[in-house]
Amino acid sequence: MKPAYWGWAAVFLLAALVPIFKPSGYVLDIGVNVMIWAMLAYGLNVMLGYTGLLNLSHAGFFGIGAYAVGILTLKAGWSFWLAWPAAVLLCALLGYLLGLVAFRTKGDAFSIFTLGVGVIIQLVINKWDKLTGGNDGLNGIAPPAGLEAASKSVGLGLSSGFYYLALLALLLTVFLVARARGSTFGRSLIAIRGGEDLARSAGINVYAHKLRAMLFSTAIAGFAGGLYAVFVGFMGSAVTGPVTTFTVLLYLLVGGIGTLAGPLLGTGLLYTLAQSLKSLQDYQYIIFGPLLVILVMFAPHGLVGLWERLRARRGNDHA
Amino acid sequence: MLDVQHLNVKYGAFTALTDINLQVQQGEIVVLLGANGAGKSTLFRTLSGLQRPASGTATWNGTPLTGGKPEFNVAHGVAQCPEGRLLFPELSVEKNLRLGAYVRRKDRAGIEDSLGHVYQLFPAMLQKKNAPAGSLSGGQQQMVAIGRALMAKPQLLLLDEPSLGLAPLVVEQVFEVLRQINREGVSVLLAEQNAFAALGIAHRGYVLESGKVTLQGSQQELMNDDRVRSAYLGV
Amino acid sequence: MPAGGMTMPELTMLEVRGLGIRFGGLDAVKDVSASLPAGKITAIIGPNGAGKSTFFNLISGFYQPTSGQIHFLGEDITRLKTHEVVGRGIARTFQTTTIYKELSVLENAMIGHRVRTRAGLLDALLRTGRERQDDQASRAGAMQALERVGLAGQAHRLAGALTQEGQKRVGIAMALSSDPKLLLLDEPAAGMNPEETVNLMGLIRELVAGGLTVALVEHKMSLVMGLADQILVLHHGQKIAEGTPQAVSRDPAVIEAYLGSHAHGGQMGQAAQAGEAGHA
Amino acid sequence: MTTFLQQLVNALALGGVYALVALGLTLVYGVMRVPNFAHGGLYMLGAYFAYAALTNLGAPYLLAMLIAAVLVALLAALMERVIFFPLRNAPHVHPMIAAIGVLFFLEAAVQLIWGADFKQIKEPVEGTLNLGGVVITWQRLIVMAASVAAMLGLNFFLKRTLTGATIEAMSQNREGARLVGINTGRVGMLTFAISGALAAIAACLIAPINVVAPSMGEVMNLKVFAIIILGGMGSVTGAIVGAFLLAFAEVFGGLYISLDFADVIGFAMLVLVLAIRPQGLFRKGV
Amino acid sequence: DKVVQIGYSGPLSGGAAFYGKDVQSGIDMAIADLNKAGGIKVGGEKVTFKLVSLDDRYLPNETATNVKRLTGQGIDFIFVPHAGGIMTVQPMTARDPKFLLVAYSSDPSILAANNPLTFMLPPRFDNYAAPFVKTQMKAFGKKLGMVGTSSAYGKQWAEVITNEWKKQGGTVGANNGVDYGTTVDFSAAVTKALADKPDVLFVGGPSQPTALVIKAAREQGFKGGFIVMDQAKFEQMETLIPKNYLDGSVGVLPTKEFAGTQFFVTKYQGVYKKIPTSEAALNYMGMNVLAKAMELAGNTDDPEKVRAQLNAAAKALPQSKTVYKLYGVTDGGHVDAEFIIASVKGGNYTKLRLEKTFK
Ligand SMILES: Nc1ncnc2c1ncn2[C@@H]1O[C@H](COP(=O)(O)OP(=O)(O)OP(=O)(O)O)[C@@H](O)[C@H]1O
Ligand SMILES: Nc1ncnc2c1ncn2[C@@H]1O[C@H](COP(=O)(O)OP(=O)(O)OP(=O)(O)O)[C@@H](O)[C@H]1O
Ligand SMILES: [Mg+2]
Ligand SMILES: [Mg+2]
Repeated sequence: MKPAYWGWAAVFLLAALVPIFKPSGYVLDIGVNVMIWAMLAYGLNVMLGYTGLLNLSHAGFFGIGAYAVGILTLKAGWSFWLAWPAAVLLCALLGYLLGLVAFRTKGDAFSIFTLGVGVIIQLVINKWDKLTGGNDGLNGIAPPAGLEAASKSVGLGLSSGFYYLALLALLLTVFLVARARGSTFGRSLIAIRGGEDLARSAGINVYAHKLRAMLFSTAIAGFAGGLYAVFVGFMGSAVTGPVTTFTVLLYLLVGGIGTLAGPLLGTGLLYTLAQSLKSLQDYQYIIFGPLLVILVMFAPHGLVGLWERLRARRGNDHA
Repeated sequence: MLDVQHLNVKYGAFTALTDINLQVQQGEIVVLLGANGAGKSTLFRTLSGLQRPASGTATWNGTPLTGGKPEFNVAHGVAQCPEGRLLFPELSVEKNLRLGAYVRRKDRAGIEDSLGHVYQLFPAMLQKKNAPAGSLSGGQQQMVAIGRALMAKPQLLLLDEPSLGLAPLVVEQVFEVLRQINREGVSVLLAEQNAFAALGIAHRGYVLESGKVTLQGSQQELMNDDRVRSAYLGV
Repeated sequence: MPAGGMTMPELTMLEVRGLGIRFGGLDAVKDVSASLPAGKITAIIGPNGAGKSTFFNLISGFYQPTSGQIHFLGEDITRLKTHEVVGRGIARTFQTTTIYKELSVLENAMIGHRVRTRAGLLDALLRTGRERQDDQASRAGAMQALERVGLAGQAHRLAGALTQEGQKRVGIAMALSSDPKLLLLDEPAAGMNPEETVNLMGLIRELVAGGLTVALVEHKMSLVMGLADQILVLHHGQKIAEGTPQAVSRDPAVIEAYLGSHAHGGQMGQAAQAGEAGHA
Repeated sequence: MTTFLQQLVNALALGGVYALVALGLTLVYGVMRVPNFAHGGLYMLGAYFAYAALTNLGAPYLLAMLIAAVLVALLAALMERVIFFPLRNAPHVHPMIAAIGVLFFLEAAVQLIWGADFKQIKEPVEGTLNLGGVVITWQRLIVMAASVAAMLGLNFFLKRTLTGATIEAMSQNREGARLVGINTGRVGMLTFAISGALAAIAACLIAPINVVAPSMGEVMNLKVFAIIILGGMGSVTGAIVGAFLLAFAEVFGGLYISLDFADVIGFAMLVLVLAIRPQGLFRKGV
Repeated sequence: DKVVQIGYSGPLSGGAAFYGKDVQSGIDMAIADLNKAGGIKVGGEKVTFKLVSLDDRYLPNETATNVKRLTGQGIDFIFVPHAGGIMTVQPMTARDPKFLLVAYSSDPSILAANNPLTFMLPPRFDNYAAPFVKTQMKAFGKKLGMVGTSSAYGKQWAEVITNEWKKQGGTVGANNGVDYGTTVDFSAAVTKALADKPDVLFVGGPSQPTALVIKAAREQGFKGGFIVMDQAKFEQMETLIPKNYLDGSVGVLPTKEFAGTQFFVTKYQGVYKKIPTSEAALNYMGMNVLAKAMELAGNTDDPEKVRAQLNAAAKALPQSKTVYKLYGVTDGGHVDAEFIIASVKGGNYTKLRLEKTFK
């Protein structure tokens, strides 16, 4: 195994040990939140980090996935285990359809186009009372069938059950994203990021590749969303808008855009940081805002970039 | 007089120029020869103030050029037609040219005059004067870049491979113009791959190899140097 | 316009008829008909803004022509997308060197090979046999192309760290790794000194010897006269002359519009020598 | 019929509001391509500065506006120097995220100083104009007039003055601009200062017909960014047309379809226009 | 001595911060008062309080995270001021660790959940409908126009008023609700509502935008009456628009107009330099009732025991601590306090009689 794999194995193994120490519900809650938002960040990274396109409707697909799970389980009586993959498929399909139109635009226009789409998705969720519960949201989304029983059987609570479910989902996400990145397909995405015209003249079918990247990215968003809905047990439109996309973008940037560890690192750091600043109330954004600016300015390649630079410097010192 | 003394320039850990000593006298055309990656553009960027040297000095008539402020250097009579052209792609050709005269913006009549000269030199530009510079062909853009540098009416003109992408006929015209403005008293430092043509109009020249000056001399000396003949003149 | 006294029994690689494109009010290329014989080098020359690069852009599917047709090995490719054109076997380089500077030389070349592979997202996610084969093929194809341009030794360097000339070679390697039949080179020698130009000429000759057909745009008459089997002269978007180097360089219209004094002796004479030297 | 005319007037007034805010952003985003998401924050800050000048200093309205414009201009220039200038070579998302950080900071700071409660700025010119049943307040008329005046002024500045050209030049090629002798540092700060002043003036004019709240900038932000893209990057005329178009879509969409969906209709129009003309309305395809 | 921590999760930043801050100020002031008076005595021990506030930006998922954090810190009493958050965390009250949810929202569905550990402070808003409708229909006519805010709460209000108006024999125009938080100019919505020539307009959201809606309606020539949702406060609107614009409105009586609230009002103004609304007043009351219930239960960490004493505590407190006249706490955990609605005429408030109240 390459050393990078060892790192990942260690991280996931350590994470898997957490519930055994019976931490408070809050710690597990943070853990699950970090994992879900990190998954969303991985989805965004496929678009922004690998393909070079900023899709600002990303959280909309998170919302669609979450609402699909909520509605299918609450109103259609589906099992979560069926509703979840269905939500992923729905998001992939919708992402593909959006791409068909959105990829007519480029650069900033693409971002604003998808911003418009993101706003529309959120507003439609919010206004379509009959289906989505509108402003009231969907309440009482039940935990996945069997999750509580399974957790109990190994002497853990439901929170731990959610924790392991999220961990598995994250593991799968990282695994698939890593595979995509290292593939022939992934290299073509990088080419598109580096220069669309050049990629085209090198013979890459840019449009088709972008569509597939979009589909993959929105599928991941839906995957995260579906898990989120059952985890919180409530779904409201507030988290489905561009503000959430920007938040995740921030996680991504702080972690390191276009890197494999970046989304997880950035989400882990920023989410827990935001949590710990919360009790500062009025002062939280007085600190958080400038902190963002400083991070962007002094660690432009995110935590991963910072780490690599440090390592490179150490390497030089030794040499 | 342009006076470069013990100039060292680095990109990070990589040393691009080592201990460069070089002079251009008032009214002189000096050519800079060198293979790809020898450091010609680096020297030009340094003389324009786009790049700060690690050590050493460069002065124009006593004014230091190494302050890292290109606007200062232009204001003191040193203009460059840079590698990569650095045009304003969405502005019209004419606006690009007029901005070239930014440092003498008070001199309205003079600017119109220079504009006329540039259009005379490159009639193709007159036809294209309202087109965005980015829509021009490669060679046409090169013409705009040369024209823009001329618009500043510099005392020292730095030209980094001005003939790049120009049709042979136009190259001839450009060199003719250089000779002409030089006769009007403008000093010229010229980097050229087209060494034959460049040496044809130059008074003196330097050869740069891997960031060091390895040879210098008058036009005749260089023309007759075997190494120069084989490497740069293709003889 | 009939081919200026040329006999062409050879196979025709590419044929354009009545090709034209307008930008706003400007005919950048107008009513150009020409054919590129297989296995030969065709040079396209003309004043700045004559429409040479635009002509390449039309052939490679970058621009959609407003009139005319393009046939490649008998097939009409006029309306094909760029990637489809590359897929058929036409590759190109750009006038100003465009490569992926932040990627390695090898990766650049591998990107050029993408058009010959078929593995998609699903193959990537499931790591199918096709994915593994394609990955291998990309590497092999790319290395082969790098060897042809003499960059195999620098495969793992960052492309942006190479000299201008090295980067030009990367561009050519990228085009070559798509395994083309026809290669379009836009001012490949711009910014090169005579020595490097001679090397480039050698490279191009080798490629042609290996079965490739080449069309190139160039202002360096040394290279054009030393290499071209056939020359096409464009002026104001239109074809004004066509024929062998000797014929074209004596054409008064060409001399007046483009060559100036270079038509007789001067640099051209020497350059031709240089070209021969390189060949030997 | 009166309803229709009244809605027409409403749409014009709303368009004026959007246009005023968007014009300040046109310079830094449309021309300089800096995605300054803090623009909404500057706009908000302008309103609070004016509010403070009015209530704490007892300044007259116009003086309050001037004070706010100067203060915000200074702050914007400082922001350029400290944040955006160092990030000039970074990819787009970097300055964008930094700007969001600034926005967070400004909102929190304002809330800390002035509290979370809504504030109100009194209309400097009270009363309404009644045109045969169609009513418009004087303040809204002022907003409309100001937006058109600002557009003409800005267009003249950018297209006809040398300083305007230097801004465009710098945004397209910073090194090139320096090579012709433009002091890009000063031009950058100047551009931000003008943009900030425009934001503050917009806030002073609009605040009397709305409320002053820490989140007032956030509400505008997305819309004005959309407007600039809709009109076509770099086009001042485009920005103002985009603003009125969005206002018309919202008002008449609300009238004929459903008010509940007015925002959806606005953004749907944006998406539709971009799908058909990806480069925006007033920008030639490149 | 013992310090009991009280939790609070509400919007402290963003567009709804003003609301979360108002709620917080009431709890804060009650705790300050209690502590200054030497705290309470529980089992002979002196107990003081400390408020632990967390921002949730009005997002239910954030509320849930905050509640987990607060209970994790051993906090057993948590105030939440919005229906979405309340309903999301209601199921968590009974899980381990248990906590008492002090709910500040007048949404009746909070009570419908029959949660044994919910303590709901404000009166149910469906109480307002019948008297509001009756008064305005009689005074102005049978046609109602709708321009309320389109928040969850606003929509519920609109529904209740619409049904009641129809029940009493009136006609209701299309719902022209707009989001009071994000709408830049209300003119268009008002114009559309007025196109139906209504006699009465239903308006309401936060006070300031509501005032702007009323202003726009008056400027466009509307002469009828307003039904004002309880979120908007007359006492705040008065300061923003000409007082006569409010003539002919019905809404909740300003806190300062209630009998016996002067003490609270003066004190609040002294501390916070602004007019207290029912947000501050009811939460002030809620915190006092909670403290008293701990005293009566002789316990500060068992939410169930404290919950059992709420009714007795409410009855035991003087009005200086409850602001409003308080009758008790229902079995369902709902505060039973006096609440008064009023109509405005010539700048004066006329109290309206309530026939029946839901508890
Ligand atoms: N920004 C940079 N960072 C790192 N190295 C650089 C940078 N710019 C140039 N170099 C390196 O410095 C050396 C000199 O480059 P320079 O561009 O000055 O050469 P040149 O003589 O102008 O060559 P050419 O004929 O290709 O224009 C080269 O090895 C080049 O790779
Ligand atoms: N996208 C475009 N929009 C508008 N005009 C264009 C565009 N592309 C090219 N042109 C114009 O078409 C003409 C031909 O340009 P082209 O680049 O083909 O010239 P060229 O023959 O390659 O010249 P050079 O030798 O200078 O590279 C020029 O006048 C140019 O300004
Ligand atoms: Mg160079
Ligand atoms: Mg060309």
